[in-house]
Amino acid sequence: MQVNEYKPLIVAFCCNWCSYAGADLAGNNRLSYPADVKIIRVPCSCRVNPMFILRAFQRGADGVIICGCHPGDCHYTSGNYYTRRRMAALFSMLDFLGIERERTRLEWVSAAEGAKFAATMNDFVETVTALGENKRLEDLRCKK
Amino acid sequence: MHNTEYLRDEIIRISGANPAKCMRCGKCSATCPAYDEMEYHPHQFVNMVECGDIEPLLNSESLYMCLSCFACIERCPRGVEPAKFVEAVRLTAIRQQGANRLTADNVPPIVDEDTPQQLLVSAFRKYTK
Amino acid sequence: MQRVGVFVCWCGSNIAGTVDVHAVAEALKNEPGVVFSTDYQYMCSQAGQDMIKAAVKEHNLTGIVVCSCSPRMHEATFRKTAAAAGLNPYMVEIANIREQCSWVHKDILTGTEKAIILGKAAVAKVNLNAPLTPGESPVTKRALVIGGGIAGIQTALDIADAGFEVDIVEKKPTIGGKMAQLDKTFPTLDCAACILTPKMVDVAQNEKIRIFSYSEVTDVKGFVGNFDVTIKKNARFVKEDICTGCGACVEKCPMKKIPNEFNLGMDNRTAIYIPFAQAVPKVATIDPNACNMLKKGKCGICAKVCTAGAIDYTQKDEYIEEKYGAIVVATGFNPISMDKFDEFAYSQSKDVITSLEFERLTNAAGPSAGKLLRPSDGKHPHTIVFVQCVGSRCEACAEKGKEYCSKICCMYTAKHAMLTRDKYPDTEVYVFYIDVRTPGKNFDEFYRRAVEEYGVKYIKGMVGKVTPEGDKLKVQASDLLSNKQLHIDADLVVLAAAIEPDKSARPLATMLTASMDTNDFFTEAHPKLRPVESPTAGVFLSGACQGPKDIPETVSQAGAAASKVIGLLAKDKLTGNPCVASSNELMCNGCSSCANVCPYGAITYADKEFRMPDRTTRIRRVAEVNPAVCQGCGACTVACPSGAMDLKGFANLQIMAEVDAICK
Amino acid sequence: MQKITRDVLIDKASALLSDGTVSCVLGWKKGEFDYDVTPAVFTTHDELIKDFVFSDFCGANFSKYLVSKTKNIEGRILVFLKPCDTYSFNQLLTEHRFDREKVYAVGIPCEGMADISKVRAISGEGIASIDTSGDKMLVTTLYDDEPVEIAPCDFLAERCINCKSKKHVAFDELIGEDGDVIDSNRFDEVARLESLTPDERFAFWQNELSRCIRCNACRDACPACTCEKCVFDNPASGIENKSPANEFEEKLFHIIRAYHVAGRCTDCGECSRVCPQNIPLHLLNRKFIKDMNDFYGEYQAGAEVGMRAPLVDYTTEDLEPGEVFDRRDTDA
Repeated sequence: MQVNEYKPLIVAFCCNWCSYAGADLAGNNRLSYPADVKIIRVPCSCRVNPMFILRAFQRGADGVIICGCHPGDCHYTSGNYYTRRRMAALFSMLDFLGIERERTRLEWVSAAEGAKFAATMNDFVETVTALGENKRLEDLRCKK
Repeated sequence: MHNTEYLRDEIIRISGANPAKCMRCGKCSATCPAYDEMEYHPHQFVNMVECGDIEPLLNSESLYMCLSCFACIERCPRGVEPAKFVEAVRLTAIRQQGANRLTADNVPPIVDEDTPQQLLVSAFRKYTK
Repeated sequence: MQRVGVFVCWCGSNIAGTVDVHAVAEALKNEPGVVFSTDYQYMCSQAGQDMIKAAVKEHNLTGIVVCSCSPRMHEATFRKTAAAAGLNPYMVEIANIREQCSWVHKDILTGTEKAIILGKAAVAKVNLNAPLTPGESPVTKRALVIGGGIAGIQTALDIADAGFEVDIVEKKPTIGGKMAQLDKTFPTLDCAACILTPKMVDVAQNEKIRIFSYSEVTDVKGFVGNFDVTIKKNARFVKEDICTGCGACVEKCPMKKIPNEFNLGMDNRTAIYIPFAQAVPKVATIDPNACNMLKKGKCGICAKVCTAGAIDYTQKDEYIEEKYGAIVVATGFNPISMDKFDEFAYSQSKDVITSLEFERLTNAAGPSAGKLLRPSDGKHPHTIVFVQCVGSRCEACAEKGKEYCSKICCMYTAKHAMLTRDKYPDTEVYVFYIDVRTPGKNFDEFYRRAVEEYGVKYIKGMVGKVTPEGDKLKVQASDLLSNKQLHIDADLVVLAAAIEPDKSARPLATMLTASMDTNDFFTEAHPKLRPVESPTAGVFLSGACQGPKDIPETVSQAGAAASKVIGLLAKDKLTGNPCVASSNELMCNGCSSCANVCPYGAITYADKEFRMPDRTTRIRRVAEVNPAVCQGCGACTVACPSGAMDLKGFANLQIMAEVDAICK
Repeated sequence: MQKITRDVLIDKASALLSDGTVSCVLGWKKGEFDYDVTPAVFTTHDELIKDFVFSDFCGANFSKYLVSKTKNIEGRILVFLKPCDTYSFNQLLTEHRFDREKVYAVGIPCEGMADISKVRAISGEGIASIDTSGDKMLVTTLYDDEPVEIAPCDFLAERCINCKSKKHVAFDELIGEDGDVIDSNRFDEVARLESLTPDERFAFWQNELSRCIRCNACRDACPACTCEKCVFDNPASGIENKSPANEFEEKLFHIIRAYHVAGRCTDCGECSRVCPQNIPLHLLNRKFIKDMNDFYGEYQAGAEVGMRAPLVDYTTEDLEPGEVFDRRDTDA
């Protein structure tokens, strides 16, 4: 019998205008998702530097998800299009290095999609939980 | 019911065209040189395929009245390609057993010395499986 | 290190119900930099805010963390509180422990644990916050309107009415645009000239408005409030200030066979010309491609007959540089070319015309003096076929037509059909339509009148083919409702050609760094909530350059754009968002990656001199961000390989500190 | 064996020096051994005669040197560019990294350069001299009397076996004939790795990257890594890192480095050439190039000046990151 149930650590980068508002809406509607998800607010998904993602993995995150406005709806007109290219390239590279591709995700969540936000987070947490601890991109010095 | 849907999907698959793109402008029928010969006109073809109403088309003489001139394809503003549906239904019809529209025996009575060879070849291609 | 105060809000039971607020306040006391930590029922209340102000004074706080509801709710409130306490408002960070914690988690242990982590992240961030001051820039109190059609005219008049100076740049010799070419306007049928020309005169007489006709914008630099614009005034070879518009030169000019563009080539004009009687400015212009004097140096008749001495064959293009605070784009539309629609025989028969040509044919000032006569033989047409949606809603033939609905054609075709039946009851009028779209005040009633009172034959179906045969046009079409193919012998076929943005719009958009859609219509800053602004600050949209529009819509959008411009020009200074990008020039490579991704054109480059460690100097190209233009998205920060570019308020180190705090 | 000789290049350089077209020459200088050739600046004919060499070991891509060497010089600098170097040359011009007016570029043909580790693997240690005979290489070691003969297919560097182009995309003057862009198999190894399981890929890279000693040779030789200050040397970047303390940092450095040059890397292969640990670093860059070609259409960095790299561009119809994997899975 397992005493300590494994809880993944998920870092979510949410753009201020759509996805962060979507997360707020999930809250307003009391749509629950696991507390393992911790949100960092960024002005636009295009603010997310690959360095931040690697940093999160280094410090012990088990999954990183980036959420932005739907393509075409970016508050800054084109930021999420750059995000899409950058993340496609970066995620593909991480996969190339043998790091589980399910640990990274990019999702478009609008300010009206509270339900989608909660569902996405539930699904992502479930996926990462199934994978278990991040071993391939960890820094043992940062482990508790 | 099942057969209706199956037929519809088959026609769409064979034709490679999408009837949902049609905006009912009727330019295909307006432009069709064989209009008067046809029981079902090009725009009806598109609509009937979309509705899965394939049986009447399969049994209609219209299939063989289409000249395959592709004027409807050329002029359709939405890229629906009505002639491809006609073609797909015709293929479905003649592929049924014993449904060849033209056999070698049919040829001598309808041919004369001015008939170009190419016509016969393309007729066979079009009306025979 | 900051001296941070942490304020945990209960939000009544909204937070305190699922989060142990005391435990959160206690736990955060141990975070680096935290010198004070407390909780309170309602932080956003006056009492709560007073508590924060008092704590700032008492504990000499330099940073504030409020653990409360979403920053989208009360960040502004707490920033004001901080400012009132004498702190920089940007020294406040919010940990969202309501929407993203207490409201989505049910268990008090998990909720508290997460709230503490979110609080730690906010503390870690605020430790790296720096006071930010929004940049200020002055506003040049003058607006530029590009395009002198009804959109540009209305915008200019409204801005001038508010007391600001406006310049209109129009590439044609006169303002007026497409509306000047129209005959009557739907649905009221008042004559276009009767309502437009007084406005044109108003523009000419308004002291606040300058008209640069026969001119174009060639360069735009600067940013909102401070645009530097170069306007090229094309040489018209007539001194504008001297010419009285008497028309003596036009009368005597021997070059009389130049296709008249105002009448769409359906009649001729002279080499020196005034486009139409009510032109503004009413000044002659010499067409350099047609004038013998300019081409061969022979003639000079106009100079001889001009009593005012306004003719100047040596006039050169002139470049004018002017400063503006706001720019309104009103570049309008054109009907698309019909050359590629062979099935309608437009290029084969003179009697197949576009709707705009039909307008000229029925206009009293048109080539046939308002009599509806066939262009080929001048005979009265008895059967007229109108074809709708020619090139509109055309998805398959992108090289021929446009995917969108041109919006205005249904109504003007109803107008044409009705007027024809009204004036010439002996004509048979057919309208072939796919759908009749008449949403608009009194629009559908108008269309129904055409059918019910005037007997216009509306037929659901498209025309497939038009074949000129003898003096007839054989029209082959389908009638979808009666499932028949029709063959009509028509005398005149009128094509409702799709409309497209003017060709000058694309290069202009590049100059303005204003975005466009794939159809070359300008994109609005928000499709619903900011429909008359471009995403580029200080650039506004008026009329059909933003999408197909009829006259009432154009005029209302023109007014809306004007009110936005007035709102901008009424300010003495513009205050920006201080959370903008900035580049560390010591690390900048000058590689242009950042400028490539900037949606606002906020980044420029300058060659700067740097002192090197070996005491030599070196000139390097480095990026400079204009804080007045930057909107703070951060796209550039990731594109920058050297990390020279960073975003204030969301700096690399701040976000990484948050990551570290969350992952600790 | 190179078709073009040292003498031809010296004659060209001396002529351009004497007629004042250029004030100095960026060339290869012989080192202690025949194979350790280093880049150097020459200013006179005598210096050229004394030290200038041109051999199968002149692999160094000079484009990067122009960033520093064009500063503070009078007149122009002569640079010899092999076809692959010209791509880097253009890419650096695209990024405004040096002044084109300061450079006189002479394109020279290239028959492919040697990889000393391949040579050494055949000849053994203690190489005393290297000569050529026809297209073969004759290697004499301290321990053998007879020279070892090595064929080009055995000594050519990987990047030269999979040469992507013999065409010069930038030059002021060309010596010899220009070649063509080559349909190479350079992505085969990337494709092979992609076809492995994630576990196998992880093991592969774990093994390769764990050898990294963070000598920074890859970064220092890379013509795309010309940052005024590297993020890894900058305490304010948040990822300052001078030496890899553990597996994570080995990966971090190489992922970030590859990402930073993605879209700007011309695939010149300098990173792998200079790596003392023989880590196939070029595979990381090629992975990005291959992906971007697959996702956004063919793109060769440096093919023309002023091109916009895929990562600073977009279309509204781009693939989603998830679709990238779906597509690859269905292809496989």
